[in-house]
Amino acid sequence: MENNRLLSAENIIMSFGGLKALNDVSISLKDNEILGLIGPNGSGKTTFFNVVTGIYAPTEGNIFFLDSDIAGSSPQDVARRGVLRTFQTSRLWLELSILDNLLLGMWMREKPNSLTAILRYRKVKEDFRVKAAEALEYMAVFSEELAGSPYRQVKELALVDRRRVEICRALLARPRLLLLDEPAAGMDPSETRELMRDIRKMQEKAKSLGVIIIEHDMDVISDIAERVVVFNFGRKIAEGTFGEIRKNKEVREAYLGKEYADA
Amino acid sequence: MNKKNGFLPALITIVVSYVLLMLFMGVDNLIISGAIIVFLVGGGFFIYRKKSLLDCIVAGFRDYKGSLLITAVVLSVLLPLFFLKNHYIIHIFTLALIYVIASVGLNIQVGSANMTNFSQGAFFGIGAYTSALMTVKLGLSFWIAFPSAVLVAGIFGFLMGLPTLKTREFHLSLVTIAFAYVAYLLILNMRWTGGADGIAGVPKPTIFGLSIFKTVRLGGLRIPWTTFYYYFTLLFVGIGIYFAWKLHNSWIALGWNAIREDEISSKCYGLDLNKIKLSAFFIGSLYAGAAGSLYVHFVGFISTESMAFSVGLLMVCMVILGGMDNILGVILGTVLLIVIPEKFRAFQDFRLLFYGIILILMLIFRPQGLIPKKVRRYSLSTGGDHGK
Amino acid sequence: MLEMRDVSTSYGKVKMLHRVSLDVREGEAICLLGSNGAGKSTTIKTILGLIKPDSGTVTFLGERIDGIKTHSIIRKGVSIVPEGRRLFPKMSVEQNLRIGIYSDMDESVLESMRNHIFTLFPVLKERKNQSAGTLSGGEQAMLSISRALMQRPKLMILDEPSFGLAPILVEEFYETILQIKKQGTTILLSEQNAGKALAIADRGYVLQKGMIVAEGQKQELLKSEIVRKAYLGE
Amino acid sequence: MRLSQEDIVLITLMLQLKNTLMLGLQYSLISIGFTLFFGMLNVVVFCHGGFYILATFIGTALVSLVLGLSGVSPVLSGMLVFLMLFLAMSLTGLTGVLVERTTIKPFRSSPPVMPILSTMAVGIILEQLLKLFYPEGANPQVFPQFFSNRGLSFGEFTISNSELVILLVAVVSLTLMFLFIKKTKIGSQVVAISQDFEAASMMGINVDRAVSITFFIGAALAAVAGFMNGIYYTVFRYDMGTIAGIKGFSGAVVGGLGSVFGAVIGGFLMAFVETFAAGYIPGGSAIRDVFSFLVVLLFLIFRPSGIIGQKSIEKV
Repeated sequence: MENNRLLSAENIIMSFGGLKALNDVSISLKDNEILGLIGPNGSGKTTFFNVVTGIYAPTEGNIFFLDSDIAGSSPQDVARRGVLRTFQTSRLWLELSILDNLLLGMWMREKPNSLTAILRYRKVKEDFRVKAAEALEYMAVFSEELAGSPYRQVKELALVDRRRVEICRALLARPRLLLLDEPAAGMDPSETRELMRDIRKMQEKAKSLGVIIIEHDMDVISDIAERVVVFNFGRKIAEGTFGEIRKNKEVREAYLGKEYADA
Repeated sequence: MNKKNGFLPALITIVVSYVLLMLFMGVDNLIISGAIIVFLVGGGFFIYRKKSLLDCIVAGFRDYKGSLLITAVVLSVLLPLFFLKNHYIIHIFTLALIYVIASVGLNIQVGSANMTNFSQGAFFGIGAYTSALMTVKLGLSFWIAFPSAVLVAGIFGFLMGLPTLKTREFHLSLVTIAFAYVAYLLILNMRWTGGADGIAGVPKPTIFGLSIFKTVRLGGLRIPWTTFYYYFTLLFVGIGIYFAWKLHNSWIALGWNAIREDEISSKCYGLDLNKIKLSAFFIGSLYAGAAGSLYVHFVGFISTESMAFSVGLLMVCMVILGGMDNILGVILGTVLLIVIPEKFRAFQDFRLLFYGIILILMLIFRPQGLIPKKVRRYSLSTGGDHGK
Repeated sequence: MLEMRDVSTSYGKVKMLHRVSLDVREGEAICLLGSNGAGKSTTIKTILGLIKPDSGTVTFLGERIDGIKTHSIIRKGVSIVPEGRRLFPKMSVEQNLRIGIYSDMDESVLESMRNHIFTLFPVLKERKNQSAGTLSGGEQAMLSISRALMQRPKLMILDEPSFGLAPILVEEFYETILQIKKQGTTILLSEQNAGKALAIADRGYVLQKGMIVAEGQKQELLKSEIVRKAYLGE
Repeated sequence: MRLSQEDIVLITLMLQLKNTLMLGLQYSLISIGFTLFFGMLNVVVFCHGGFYILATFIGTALVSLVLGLSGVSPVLSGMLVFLMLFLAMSLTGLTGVLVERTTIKPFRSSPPVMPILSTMAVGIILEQLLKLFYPEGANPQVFPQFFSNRGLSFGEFTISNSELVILLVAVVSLTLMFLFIKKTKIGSQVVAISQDFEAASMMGINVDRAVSITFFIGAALAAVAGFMNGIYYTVFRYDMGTIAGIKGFSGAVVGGLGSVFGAVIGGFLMAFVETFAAGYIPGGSAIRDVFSFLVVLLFLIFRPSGIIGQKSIEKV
């Protein structure tokens, strides 16, 4: 196996009953790479994320992350190894504040313990102060406004802002691999551009961070992804740079239909 | 904003409610008591409707925690002095304090972590029985029995937590209900627990070998022993709340909240769900054990009546009424649910009916409870404090 | 036939739709385009009465339908092929077909409708006693559309019908929709797959962030910047 | 006549089996309600035991009324008893509908803890109201005997007439319920709703009406169980509902929440454990519930989906 492989999913099959949501899918990712994952709705992209993050155990296949096989591990384990994700319909802790959500993102960097809370309260408080400052600093990269109102409950936020908080939360967990499930859904083009710029900025800052991004907006993909994988009907139908993908007939068909594929 | 004038309204709110509560308990006239209740409810509703005043009071509570806390402590300390002639009322307030400990513990599960536990009454009973058995049968001192009771209840809480790890919501509730019944039936049917007769003659605690819980006369003043037990309990309540408050502002409580809001998300951020759930069960049961032990040494007698399923249900009512995940609210809810029905003893039979109706009304009209949970605040070094 | 005027909806404190207006005229096929999260499903759920609008009106055949219950709306002649198909997995194909039938429908009409469907999709006839959950993806899609057809709708709404279908099946599926249109049923179609949808539609609307950002005849939309950009980055 | 040792063993066994049958039918009837309500709305109706005991009390009142009529022929009074049973079922069923409308529907989109608590509260209220309007209910009440004690005898083992009657009624109502679900239009709508609530309404099903009908049926079945309870135990108290409800819920969970057939199996399993623990374990009678709850715990740990239930895949 190559040394700079961050993730290598090999021949993944995920079936639900008779339905194969993923059919013999292999994807690999180098460190510091941004990979775009595209395909029509229901083509298995999110299922792939669920398999990698341990929510589903794959029916067949191996997933090597930093050289250890994580296929079938629990979500907690996978997260602790450094694989973090966002969700298609954002899954924040809704009744909690922006800041609480961000702090919880840093849970793994803590060793939370009820006894410390009682015996070393001062230390806990100080720790929270430091962590909160870091969290808000990260948040400010995505949105000054959100960082300026850390005590707003996330359930009051517009969907777009929730996505920002969610990405920020994932980054605060110091991931080695970040899986973004349609981070720009529901954003307008300028917001999307801004978000992609921020993600890139964060990636550079993190030094070693691989990103897989599911996105429908081709602008986003062409802009950010170095390599693109295309899914359709649970299979990988193409792989390459965006330029190559664009010319691929099968891909055009999947998106535009036969009639317009040649237009 | 309202920082300048927040203190006074908050202080007035506390003092007025306190005075009304004292009057309520002190007068021996059902009509006046009823009038006070109406006044309290009406006043509360008025404040609730008048947004600016409410905000002002809330801000006062937020910004002047220290001085208001001292006020509250002073008022609680003064409380028995109004009722030296009527030691029954002190008895009621002591009971209320004991239940406060149990419901603050239950709040960790029901309020913070959304684990609907109906068996807090059983843990209360386990604590009480442990303490009673150790002092009556083994002749040990309260100071050994109390910590043992706390720990035994905690261990049982932990054990009950184990089968709930794979379950949620109604399955979890079923586990707690089953546990409550099993504990009740076993204790009722075992010989060494006294069976249906219970255990009587549980001694009062002694301090350095001195029995301080005695009625004393100071000149013409007769101070009933309950007064001292009230203070004794108040001390434990103080410690319990202090710990609960520290926990509430720590990482672990954040973890409880996280599993309340979204378990899948929590898993994907590396939160150890088992550990977090078990800690909530363990710590909550410690509180129940402490309350049970204090109860049995106060009343001197324990039977399975005190740990029936309805006791656990009552404790859930206290948490809901006061406000889930808000310690202050839970204290308020508990005191109200213990104290108010006492005044209407003529309607003793309606007591459970009253609890049921209160619970339903709260769920429909104010599910967040009298005092809703607050967003956690941290001391921020940067100027990020302009949040609402 | 269907008219939405300045409809705004929200979920809790979060705005979902912002003053959406659209028209569907009798016999037309209209498509609703937009990426995930743009508000297509919310629009459809609002039409169906599953979400109550904060403001604005929805009328169907000249009658206001905002604020009335979903099942009454369906009975006025709207039927839906929901996103993800939403069959009743443990019921048989036959039962799935019959579930949306109301008692006031004539049994002989029903019978002929059923036969029509079985000639349209012979495979469903073969599997009529099999439970819906065991069908293949394509068969499920056929069943879902048949279930809506059984109600003999005046307006058929399809929410992302190509979801999870193999490309070849998508072609077939759209062929079917075209057939249904030709037989006189009005169609409202929500799709991400712009090209496919526009191929059979007369007109379309493009949603973004809960607002209509473009609308027009199919040719106009096909040429429009916003559509081409969003779907192939050209 | 002296009985041999073997005879005694056999008769005891027969007796336990009869007890299991009678109790199992009761629990099954209650469990079905839990499973139906849960299947449709994803809520556990904790006051279901309240419907059961309510029916026992209504039954007592009505049957006493009939027996109080003097000069009525036994045949007529027998028929009147059936009428009263029907009346008790209807009244309880209506209570079920009322409870759903007032305390479950408002929480349809709230977190699941809300309906748990609200139905728990309704349970308390029902129980307390019984106590209030029927003050003697605090003491054990005697269910009026409306049939002679004679019945079918197999040697020393007898099944009394009233037991036979109630057995018949229970089996008939179970069968009717199954037929209703399988054969009627509303029945299939109920099934559809329990598979996908929203999709059902999108298909034009009047979900509110179907929910009400289900609550009527569920509560009416609990009423049959409550009637059985009166006849079988002859003595009852106002607070017997809670534990019966919990048993019924346990049966539904053990059988697999959401499956009607599972509820019947679960109900019988609970009855079996309880009766045989009481009958064959020394000192087991007083703590027989401990054994049934242990069974529930074992299921929750090792097979939370129950006997019939399928593992659900969590949606992300």
